This record gives sequence, structure tokens and C-alpha cells, in this order.
Amino acid sequence: MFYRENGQFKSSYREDQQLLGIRQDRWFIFALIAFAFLAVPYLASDYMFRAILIPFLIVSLAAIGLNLLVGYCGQISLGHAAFMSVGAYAAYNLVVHFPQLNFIVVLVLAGFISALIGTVFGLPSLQIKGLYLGVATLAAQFFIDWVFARVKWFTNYSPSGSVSTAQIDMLGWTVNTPVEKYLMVLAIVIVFALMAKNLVRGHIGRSWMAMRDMDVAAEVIGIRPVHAKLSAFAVSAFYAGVAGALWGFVHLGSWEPAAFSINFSLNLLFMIIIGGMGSILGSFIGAAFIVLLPITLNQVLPVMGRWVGMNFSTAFASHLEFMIFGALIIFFLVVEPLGLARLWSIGKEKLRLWPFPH
Amino acid sequence: MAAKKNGPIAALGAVLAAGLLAPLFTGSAPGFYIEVLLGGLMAGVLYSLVALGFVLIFKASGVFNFAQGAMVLFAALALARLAEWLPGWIGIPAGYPALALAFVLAAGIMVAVAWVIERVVLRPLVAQDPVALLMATLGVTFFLDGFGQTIWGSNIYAINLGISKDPTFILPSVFQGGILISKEDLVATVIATALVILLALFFQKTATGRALRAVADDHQAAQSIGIPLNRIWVIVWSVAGFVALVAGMVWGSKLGVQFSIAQLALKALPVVILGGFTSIPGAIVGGLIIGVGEKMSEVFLGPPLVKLWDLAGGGIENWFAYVLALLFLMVRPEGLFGEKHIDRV
Amino acid sequence: MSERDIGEVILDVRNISLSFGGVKALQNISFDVREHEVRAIIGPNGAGKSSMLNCINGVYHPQGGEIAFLGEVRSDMNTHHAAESGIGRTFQNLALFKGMSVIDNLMTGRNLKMKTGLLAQAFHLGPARAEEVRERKFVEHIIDFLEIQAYRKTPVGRLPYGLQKRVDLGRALAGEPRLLLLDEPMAGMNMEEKQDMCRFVLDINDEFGTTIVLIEHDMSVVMDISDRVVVLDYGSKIGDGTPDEVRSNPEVIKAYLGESH
Amino acid sequence: MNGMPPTTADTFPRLLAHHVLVRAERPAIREKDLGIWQTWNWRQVAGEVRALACGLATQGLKRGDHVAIIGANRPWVTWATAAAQSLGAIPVGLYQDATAAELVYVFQNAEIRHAIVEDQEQVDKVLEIKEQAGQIAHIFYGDPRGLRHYIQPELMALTRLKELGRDFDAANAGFIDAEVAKGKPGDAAAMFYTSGTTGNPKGVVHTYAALIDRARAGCELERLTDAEEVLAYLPPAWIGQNIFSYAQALVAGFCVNCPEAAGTVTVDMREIGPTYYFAPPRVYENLLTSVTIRMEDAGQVKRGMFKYFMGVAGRVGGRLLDGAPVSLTDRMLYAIGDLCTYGPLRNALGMSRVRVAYTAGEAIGPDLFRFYRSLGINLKQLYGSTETAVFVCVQPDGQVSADTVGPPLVGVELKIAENGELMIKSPGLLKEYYKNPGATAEVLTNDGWYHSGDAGFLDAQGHLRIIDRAKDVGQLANGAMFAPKYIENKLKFFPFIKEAVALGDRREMVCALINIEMEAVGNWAEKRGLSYSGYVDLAGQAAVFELIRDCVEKVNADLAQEEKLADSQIRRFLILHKELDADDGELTRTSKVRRGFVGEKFSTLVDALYGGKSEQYVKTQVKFEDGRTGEVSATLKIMDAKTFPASRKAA
Repeated sequence: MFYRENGQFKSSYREDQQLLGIRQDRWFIFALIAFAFLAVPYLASDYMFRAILIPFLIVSLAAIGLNLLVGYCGQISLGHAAFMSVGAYAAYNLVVHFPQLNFIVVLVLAGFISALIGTVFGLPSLQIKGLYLGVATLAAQFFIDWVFARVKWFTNYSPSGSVSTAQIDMLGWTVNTPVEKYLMVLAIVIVFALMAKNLVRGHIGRSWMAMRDMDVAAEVIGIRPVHAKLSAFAVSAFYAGVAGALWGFVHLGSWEPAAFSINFSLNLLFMIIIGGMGSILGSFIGAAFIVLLPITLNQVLPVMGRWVGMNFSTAFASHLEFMIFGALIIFFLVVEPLGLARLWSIGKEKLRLWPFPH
Repeated sequence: MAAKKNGPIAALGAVLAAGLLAPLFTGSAPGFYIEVLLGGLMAGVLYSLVALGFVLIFKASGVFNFAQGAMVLFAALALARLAEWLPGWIGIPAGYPALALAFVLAAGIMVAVAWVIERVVLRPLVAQDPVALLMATLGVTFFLDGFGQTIWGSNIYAINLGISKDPTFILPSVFQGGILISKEDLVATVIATALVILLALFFQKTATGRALRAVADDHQAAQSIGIPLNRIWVIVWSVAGFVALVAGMVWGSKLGVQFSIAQLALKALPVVILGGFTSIPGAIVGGLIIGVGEKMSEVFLGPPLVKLWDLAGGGIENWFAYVLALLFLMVRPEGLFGEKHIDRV
Repeated sequence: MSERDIGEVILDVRNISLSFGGVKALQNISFDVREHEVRAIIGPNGAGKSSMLNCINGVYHPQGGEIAFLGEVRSDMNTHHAAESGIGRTFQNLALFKGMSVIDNLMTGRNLKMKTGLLAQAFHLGPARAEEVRERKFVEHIIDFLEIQAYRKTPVGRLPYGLQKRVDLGRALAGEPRLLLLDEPMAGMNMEEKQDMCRFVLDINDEFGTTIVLIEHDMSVVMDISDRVVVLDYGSKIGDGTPDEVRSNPEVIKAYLGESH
Repeated sequence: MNGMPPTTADTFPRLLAHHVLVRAERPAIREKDLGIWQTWNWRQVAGEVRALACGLATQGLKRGDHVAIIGANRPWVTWATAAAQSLGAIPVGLYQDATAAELVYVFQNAEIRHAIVEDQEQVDKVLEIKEQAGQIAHIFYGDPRGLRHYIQPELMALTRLKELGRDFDAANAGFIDAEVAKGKPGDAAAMFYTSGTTGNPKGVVHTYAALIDRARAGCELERLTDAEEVLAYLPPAWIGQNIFSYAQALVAGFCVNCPEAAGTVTVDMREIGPTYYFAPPRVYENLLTSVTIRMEDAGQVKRGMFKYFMGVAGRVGGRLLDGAPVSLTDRMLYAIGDLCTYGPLRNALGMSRVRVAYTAGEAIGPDLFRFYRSLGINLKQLYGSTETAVFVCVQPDGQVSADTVGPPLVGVELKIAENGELMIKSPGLLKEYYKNPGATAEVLTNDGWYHSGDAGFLDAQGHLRIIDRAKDVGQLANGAMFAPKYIENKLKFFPFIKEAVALGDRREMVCALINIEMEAVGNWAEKRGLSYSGYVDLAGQAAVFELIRDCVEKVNADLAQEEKLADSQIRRFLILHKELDADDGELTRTSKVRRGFVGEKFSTLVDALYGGKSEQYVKTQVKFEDGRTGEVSATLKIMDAKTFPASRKAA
């Protein structure tokens, strides 16, 4: 309906392969980003930043990472939160031992460390597929949980076992107000999302998808499973690591291993199932969904309770949350395996064909 | 995919065996050693019970049922609460009668659950790639957890099988001080064994059982000889539900019915990896290995480790099972008793 | 195609034997393939044709025998090495990358030629971009060659069977193979599609000088386009030679009697 | 940038040179190839043409020779044309689907020695006729695929030809410029073969002067600039294509876009979004049908919206285009409609950017015509033919209607011969039919008038109306003009009427036999709850008669508007009991009515019509699809239709 594509022809491969091929899409995205940077800081409340926006952005990053692995490369991981914790603790220790390091550097290093661990736990994927791999990653989850819980060195021998971070300082800019934190995270997430998009449209991304869609054929045309799978694990874990570091430093401030439990891993998985396997956009949508659902439930339920004249306990809210998640997972797997992102793209196609139905 | 030689697996076995026997030569009291061993076996029995449900479902529907743990929790909750409520509702005397009736009802409920799952999850997702099904069962897990706690409540409930919790000493003559074990564990073992035998009979002797095996061997074949796949699945999941109920009962009576059961049930995963996804004996043996391994590692490997790296406590049992399974996957993905398969282009 | 110059032997298969847990799929098969020729392997269903291909490009590992490709002798290939040394292949039951567009499928077939690293890719730096464009150009030539311009950006899943077969072929071509293995390229096609496919096979052989080994269970089609034919039956070779020789070979006739084609 | 080139640029090669001077870097031609729109600017085009020209020179192409060009719309077709013209040779476009036999005639007729063809298919065809066609010396091909093993000495790839050309050019600098300098406006620029209905095709010879003058006239009328984009999708051998995508491009200096393949034209059109567009009526018709069909599947809401806003457009759109006054509310409604319906629709049709769209060739239905205009697409009619270098009449903006073809274009004089035939005098007239003075004499009078062969007249506003082929036009008993096809077309524009046969030649009044459109009338009947068993039954229904009578009387109404045709109003009509069918010989294979045959076959009915009966029993043989023959019989009602007094407007 809003698309006017006549005259938007491509006279070079560069143009043809650019990210947002259609002018109207470019406008939309730029408007969105501009809004996020310029308008949101004035519109949103501190609560919004702390409870919604910042967590949303950070888990989006983690979800993107997981999506690269599960959605694009078809390798399941039930232990991604563990890789986040690796990132978080790596960042913590880096800051503890090298206080002078710039936060960005810390982030990246944390990412690399986590990528390393990720690769190690990705090794089984060369031997085993699907379900089996799921268990392997569970092993990662529990083992890493244990390591951080028990090995004092990682927590810098803090008696309680929980760690807390100093304020973030990059190149003189001390990031402490929610708005500042939001802007920093936003910038980082956008950059990483862009990188992810670039990866999946290049030959590396294609080799991942090839492994996902038809691994035998992929090998026959010369794709090395070792490279494809391990690179996917590494990159995915890198994203998780960075997200983990942000989660610890920006969102939590102080945390203990429980902060990155198996449930976190499962939630990440849900984000990409609901949001959309094999879609960067989907990772954002899914993240938004999973972040917002509990909050809305906690807001809405009491109200509804008052209407029907009974009061729902917070316990009930959390149980309901469980049920809804569960139901949604099944619903999407059955009805729309490609998640909300697919619905989005269908909607877009409809707009392009408007007024025709197909 | 399948590992070619059995060298590594032998090596792994050797290491395990060594690990098992090591304590004896590092001068820990044999009595204590045996206690730990038995304790491990008991825990293993429980794992096996859950793993059993796993294997059944995997054999019949090729589904890696992440929700088995949730089913255990759900069944246990149902049993516990019904046993508690029934007397109030229909004035049936509390204790065994109520428990018995509750057991029957709970079994019924699990059948219903199985039926729903087949309708809502399996049938639409039939012939989907296994990972999708795995995730679907994740969904089931969450739903069951939430649903169960919503209707049954989310506190800790007791299941009283009326077995005295006080420990008894056996073979005082052999080891000084004798060996301490709880009746409960013995009962649990008995029940588990009974259940296994029951299932064995079911699979060997009954027509349905044989049908199930046919399905497990080859879906198309099964269908082509006119076995309605959907009904088979309902049955299998019901059986799995029943197994879950038994497991829930035993565990509930031991630890009290609470959310952690669902988490504990995750242990069943490494068990089936060890035993092989398709082998019932595998589930049992695997369960025992894991059970023993955990306890042993916790008791005998933990302290030295803690000392060595100055850890904040042991807790090795949290990951031992998984890491063991992981090693296993590397050298023998099909597990101890599972069968290999080649994928064709 | 008389004026085509058939060259030296580039693939030599020597007494290959393969069995799956007791089932003998191939019993010491030997034959050779010369450069630039179109070589057919025919035989009734279950004669072991696909298994033969799978041995040649290393999907299966034969228990006995050896394979010499371009002089290199190996007891069993590995898929990646096969691809690198110039063996391309299509699949009987379409093994396309369902989630990707036609272009992406072909581009993936090009992966061996693409070397830029993770970081270059992630930041879409000059080299990565240049490479992407360069290979796209190459792939476009294949799209042109196979006349699938209209479907360039359609997800392969949505294409009709006949076209998917073409994309599969295109993906193999993208690797610029010296030896192209075609696994029942005409299976399940109507007469017209079959003729198109024949034309493409001949054109490929002609334009790029690609050596072609193709499998068919339908004799009629193969005979007119191949230079030499191997006939398999129940895992063993029962005939080898020019189409005419093979046609007149009594064993072959026997094997095909009852086979309704 | 959009000034017309100086008059000194009076041949196509010189026009090309001119654009290299003033807009060397602007795109001149694009081709969707290898997935993207490969673009050549004017400088590059000139280079290609130069290379080709020199190449052809090395291959012995001489001034005055004819060069056959057989190909789809590809840049090289344009270049080859210009190259041949640079040498003073005459390009002869031929249709790709031309049969070998047709080629033989043309090759002999034009003594063609050089052929430039697309691909293997065409090469084979030309080689096949080599023997009969005698003197073919050189065949150049664009696409080498499959030709590798051809050893015939005549063959050469265009790429090779260009190489030769470049070397030659380097060796003899100035040669080609000298050749271009020799060209004169009066020289033959191109030759177009018209497949006459009878006998052999005739080669229409056009001079540079003619083609350029007409192209220029068109450009000036529509103020075409070098910013236009056109899509070249019609056969290059057709003069229209040559005018719109070659002559006018070279005059105005705009960019010509070649689609990727026949199968992708619609997509490519959507991508390019041409600003200047030509299509014959049937193309517009097909587009409209596809639109309606696709809208059928749309949801309730969308369909409602579509219906409503098309209504608004019907009311307002045309007027807005013509700059007629429109109320503010209507303007706003139209704006909304434009956002959610017309805009997207134009986008889907690839016509968002169309400034000028032409149709010509046959009469276009008023509804069809109005549909496009109401969408805000400036669709206009023009009149012309191969012999007149297309541009004779064009509807200027603001003076557009469905049934005229507009006033004569600058430089054109029209007069109507006493037999009603349209005579044309224009700078764009053909020079001659090649080697066919007889035929030339038939159409060209000594004082330079051209017999169009069409019957028509200038209406009150001085717009030309084409009513029929002159030979089909007859006279009523009272001597008034009778143009059956014109009347039949008017009837057939109603969706309810499938076929119509108008009778009246040498009779005192006009009567009509009518075929109803089963589907349309069927739906109409169902909406009214009329039940019917089949065609015969439906055709017999009184209500249907009323329906058709309305149509007839509407036709009469606007016939009355045109004094010359006022007497041709339909007095009586009947609805035939069977559908006219080619199998029964009532239609030609190209489904045109065989008026005479029908008249005889249904003579009883005709007599009844003129005999003033009110009904008539009839029985007819029919062939069914499966070849069986059977009989239909029915008693047909015959009705009188209201007629109107001729309006005598002052002309």
C-alpha cells in the first residue's frame, strides 16, 4: 500500500545486494532508529529504561546470538545462558584485574573468551546432531554454572559468591544514568545486529544455512562441517558473551551464578521460536515479547482480578506466565514455525501487493 | 556419524571402574563405601524410573520428551493433593484407601494428559524434524509446570506410603557398625523392579506391546500393517505417564512433592544418553551408573577437589551426569545399548 | 557430437565393493570415465547406481577397491576433498537448501571460491563486498544458462519440481566441476522437461567441456545423449560400452525384460 | 537539457553524434541482463555503433545495401540499426517468428547479403534458406550459445565483428565519419515489411526525413525530454517500436530499456516504471482482466474499498486529468483513493510514472479507456500506420475521448474522399513500396496524397473518427453512409453483447443480429433471480430482450450525435438463438464476423427483420465441440428499438 517501487531498478550488484533494497523500507528503518536515539530518551521514564528497554535490548543481542546458531545453522543449544555468564564473569575479572581497560575493549574481550568456551562445547556438534547436541549443551550449562558457583577465583573470592561491578567508564564518558546506559546499549546492539545481518547474507551465513537445510548436500559442494558449525558456535557464543557482560554490568550491576540459569537459556530459546528462527528481526520481536509478557501479566492480572472479584497471587501470575509460554511455543511450532517475523514479512508482502491479495 | 571402534568406550569404562574402586584403596571404610554405593544405586533407581518414560516415548514416537520431568511433577502433585482432598470430598478414609483411589485417578489424569499431548502436539508436528519436536516438548514442560502448580498448588506436599523413615542396619556382622539403609529406598527399589517387569511383560506378551515394538522399529511399516499410529502414541504416552506417576510417587514420598522434582528429572537425559535412547535395559543400567557415579564423585572426588582448588563446596553431582554423558556422546553417540544407523543421501 | 574430442581417462573406478551390514550394494565394480565424455550408469531400481555415485564423491566409503581421480588414487574419497578436486554432483531426491532463494543456493554452490574471513564479512568490508559481487556475476551466468531468470529470488521451496531439478544442477555447476555426477536428472519429469534437461546436459558438456557421469533407470533417454554406458544390476556390472553395444548385450536385455519402460 | 536537437542533425547517425555532444554521460539504453540493468550511456552507445559500423564495412556492407536484422529487443539491435545507417545501408527488421518461406521472399526482394541475427535458432533458419535466397554472404549472431561447432564460413559473432571494426577504425580514422557525412535526409533510412492480407509482403521505404520529422512532431506535442524512460517490449521489426524506441529516443535523447526475457516483461516494467508507454488495446484489456480477476479473490473489505474508490475515480479521475473543474470534496476523496487504491494499482501495473500512454491499432472500448484514465494514467489514442510513419493524429492532453483519435498532428493534412476514404498528406509518408511501383501508385496520388484505406470523418471538434475499413463501408438506400463494423464495435463494447452483425447495405434501414455474452448476462440474470436452462432459453427471455434493447438504444443515442451516421441507427434487432462460431463458418479463425455469410445463413431471420414480423421460427445446423452435428430451433422475438433525431450541431 505504501510501496511505490516503479523506477527503483538496480543497475549494479552492489545496489541489488544492499540490505534494504526498497526505498520505503530504508525510510522506515532510519525513522525507527532516529526515533530510538532522539525521541525515546525524552519520552521514556527511568522505570521504562531499567525494567523494559535496557533488558529488552540486551536479551535481543543474546537472542540474535542464539538465532545465529539455532535458526541459521540448525544447531540447538539449551545452555546459552551459560555462555552469557562466561561473558559476564570474564568482563568482571577483566575489570578487576585491568581496571584501566576501556569498557568496549572489555566487552569485546569478554566476547572472545566466551566464543572460545562456546567453540569447545560446540565440538560435540561435529559428532552428534539435534537432540544429542541438546544434551551436550545442557552439560555446558550445568558445568559452567557449577564452575562459577564453586571456583572462588572467578568471583574474586567474594564471600557471598555474588559479584558487583564498578560504574562503567568509556573514554571518559561515565555511563551511569539510565538514559546513558540505554543509549550505549542501543548503539552497541544496533552495531552487532548489523554485523549479524552482514554475516548471514555472506558466504559464511550461507554455509550455516546450508548445514541447517541439507547437511549432506552442503558437504558434497565442499562446505566443511567443522568450519561451518564451529564458526556458528563461536560467533553465537561471542554474541552471548557480550550480551552477558552487558546484562551483568548494565542491567544487574551485581549478580550470582543463578542469574544465568537453565531457565534463562530456555527463555532465550523461546524468544527465537516465538520471534522467528533464522531472522534477526525475529530475535528482537521475540525478545520484546518475552520481556514484556511477565511485566504486563503482573500489571494486568490484579486489575482483571478486581473485575472478576478475586485476587490473583503473584505466584499465579508466574504460573500463568509459564503456561502461556508453553502454549505459545507449541502454537508457533505448529502454526507458524517461522514465528512472528514470518507474520511480519507476510504483512509486508501484502502491503507490496496491495490492493491485490496475492 | 557412528563411532567406528570401541577402543575409547573401553578406555572410558576402565576409567569409571577405576574411579569406582579407587576409594577402597585410599583407605575409606569399606562399610561407608558400600553405604555410598547403595545410596547411589537407590538414587539411580529413581533416575532409571524417569529415564524409562523417556525411552518408551522415544522408541514409539521418536520424540525426545523433555517434558518427562514435568510429567513426573504433575503426576506426583496430582497424587499428593488428591490423596489429601479425597477424604474431604467423598469421606473415603485417609491413608491407604485414599492413596489408592488417588493413584487410580492420577493414572486416569495422566492418560488424559497423554491424549491431549497427542492431539495438540504430536499429530500436528508428525514427521517434523526432531529438534522441533524437542522444542515442542519444552513447551509442554512449561505448560505442565505452570498448569500443575496452578491447579494443584505450589507448596511442598508429602506422599505418605506409610513406611517408617528410620534407617535400619544390615550385615552388622560383616562391617563393624553395619550398613545403614532406609526402608524407603528398599521399597522404592522393589516398586521400580516390579514396574520394569510389568513393562517387560506388557511389551513381550500383549498385542499392543508388540504393536508398539513394531512402531518403534519402523513407523511406515507399522502403519502399512494397519496399526493406527495415533492410538499407539496415546497408549505410549499414557504408559509413560503411568511410569511418571510411579516415579513421582516414589520420589514424592522420599523428598516431598515440590517443583525441584521437575529439575531433578533433567538428570534422566544423561541417563538415556548413557544407556541409549532406544533401550529399556539401557535406561536402567544407565540410571544406576549415573546414580552411583554421582554419589561416588560427590563423596570421594569432591573433598580432594575442593581442597585442591579451594572450591566453595562440592556439588559435583550437579554436572557429573552431564559431563559423563558428554564424554559418552563423543565416543559412542548411540549409547551403551542403542543401535547405530546410517543416513542415506 | 562427433567433433567433440574425448580426452584421457580422468576417473578410474577399480573393483569397488560396498555393503551395508551384510547387504551387498556393489560387488567389485570397475569402469573408467574419459575427459569430456558423457558417461551413463544405468540399471533397474536398486541396482546400486546411487551407491556408486556416493562412493565416487565420498559420501559412502567402499570396503573394497580404489578410485583414481586425475591420477590421485584413493581407497575412499572424502566429500570435501572430492568437491575441492573438482567433482560436482546433483541429487536424485532434490537436496536443495529449502530455506534459501535460487541465487543463494547457487551462491552456496560457489562457497569453495569464497575466502574472505569472518570479520571482513561482519563489517561487509571492501574485499567481502567485492567477492560477493564477483561470485554473483558468475552465478548470474549460470542462471542465464539454465534460463531461470524469472525465479532468481524465489525461495526454492516454492518452485515446481522440474525447476528445482534445474536449480540443483545449477548449484553443482556453480562449483565449476571438472567431473559432474548427475543422479537421475530426469526422474519424475514429463517428456518436455526431460528434453530440456537433455539439452542442458549436452550444452554443459559442450560449452564448459565438463565430463559428465549420469545415472538413469530409464534407458531410452540416456542412450541418445551418452557416449558410453555402464549397466548395473543387483550391485554388479553386466555391461559396458557404447549405447549400441549395450543395447545388443543379451544380459542387459535380460535385466531389462519385465522392467516396464 | 530538454531542447530538441538542431535541424542539422537530420539523420540518425548525426542525432547520435549530437547526443554524444550534449549528454554523453546520460543513460541511453539499458538491458536487464545477468540480474541487473546493465546501462550504456550515449558515449558508449556511439562507441558500440562505430565499432559495428566499421566491422560491417570490413565485411563489405555498402551504401544502399539492405541488412536483415532479426532479434528480440536487445541493445545490439539498436546498435546494428544505427551502424547500418552510418554506412548508408538500410536496416530491414524481420520478426523472429517469421517462417522460412517469408524470409526467402524478403531476402530475395531486398537482395540481402548481410544478416544480423539473435541466436542459434535464427542462424539455423537463415542457413536453411541460404540456397533459395541466393546471395546471403554474412550472418552475424549475438548469442554464441550452441554455435561453437558450426563451421559455415558465413558465420561470425558480433563480438568478433566489433573487434574487426575497432581495428579497422584504428587503421582508417575518419572513414566512418566520412560515411556518416555522406548521409542525406532524403536517403532511405529503413524498410518495414507489411504483411498484406493478400499476396506477398510489401517493403515500405522510409527516409530519414520522414521518420525524424514524425518522431520530432510526437516529441514536441508531448514535450518528451531526455528524462523519459521507455520499455522496449514490442517486436523491433514493427514500425511503431522503431518510432517509439529508436527514432524518438534519438530525437529526444531519452533512455530505452530492454526487458530480460519475454517471461519477465511485467516484472521488468514494474522495476523500470516507464514514463512513456505504448500498447495495443488488447494489452490494456488483458491487464484490466487480470486486475479484476485478482480483486475477485480479495477480502470483503478490500473489494468494497476498491469498488467504492473506483466509483469515485470514474466520476472524478478523468476530469482531473483533463483539468476540468472538480469539487473540493471530490478532490479529497480522490486523494484518499489515490493513496489506498489508484497509487498501489498504478504501481502494480508498473505505470506509476507514466506521463503519456498511447493506444492504437483498433477501436478501444470506452469503459476500458476510461478505467485507465480514471486511475490517473494519461492514456490517449493515436492514429497512423506503417506507411505514415505512425504519427498522423494524436489526442492532445485535455482533448481525449474514447471514440476519436484526435486532431491531425502538425504537418498533416487530411481530407475525406467521396467514397468516405481518409486521404492523408504528411511529411511522414512512405517514399515507396520497394521495387513495387504498381502498389506505390495505388496508394500514393501524384499530388502526394496517401490512400489510408480507412473510412472516417472529422467530427465537430475537428477530431478524426475512424469508423471502418473503407472497403467494408456501404450505403443505405437513401445514400447515407453505413459502417457496419463501427456499429458492431459500439454494440460489442457492452459486456452483455458478445457478437453483433449489423445489416443495412443498400437497404432502407439498419437491423442487427445479436449474440449475448452468456457469462455476463447469466450473472445479470442470476442477480435478478431469473432461472434459465441454457443459452437458447436465456436468449429468449423477455427481460434479456429489454436489457439488450437498452444497449441498442444507447448506441442509437450516440449514433444520433454524429450527423453522418445518424441514419445508421438500429431500427430493429433480434437475439440469435445460437452463438456465432468459427466451426459453423460464421466467424473467421481470427474470430471476426463473416457478415455476408451470416446474412445468407440466417436469410429467413433477415427477411423477418425487414419484413416487419414480430417473431420468426428458425432451425439451424450446429457443430458441437466433439464434431457431432445437431439442430437448434427456436422462435425468435424481433424488437423495434427507439431511435433519436439526428442532432445537427454546427461543425
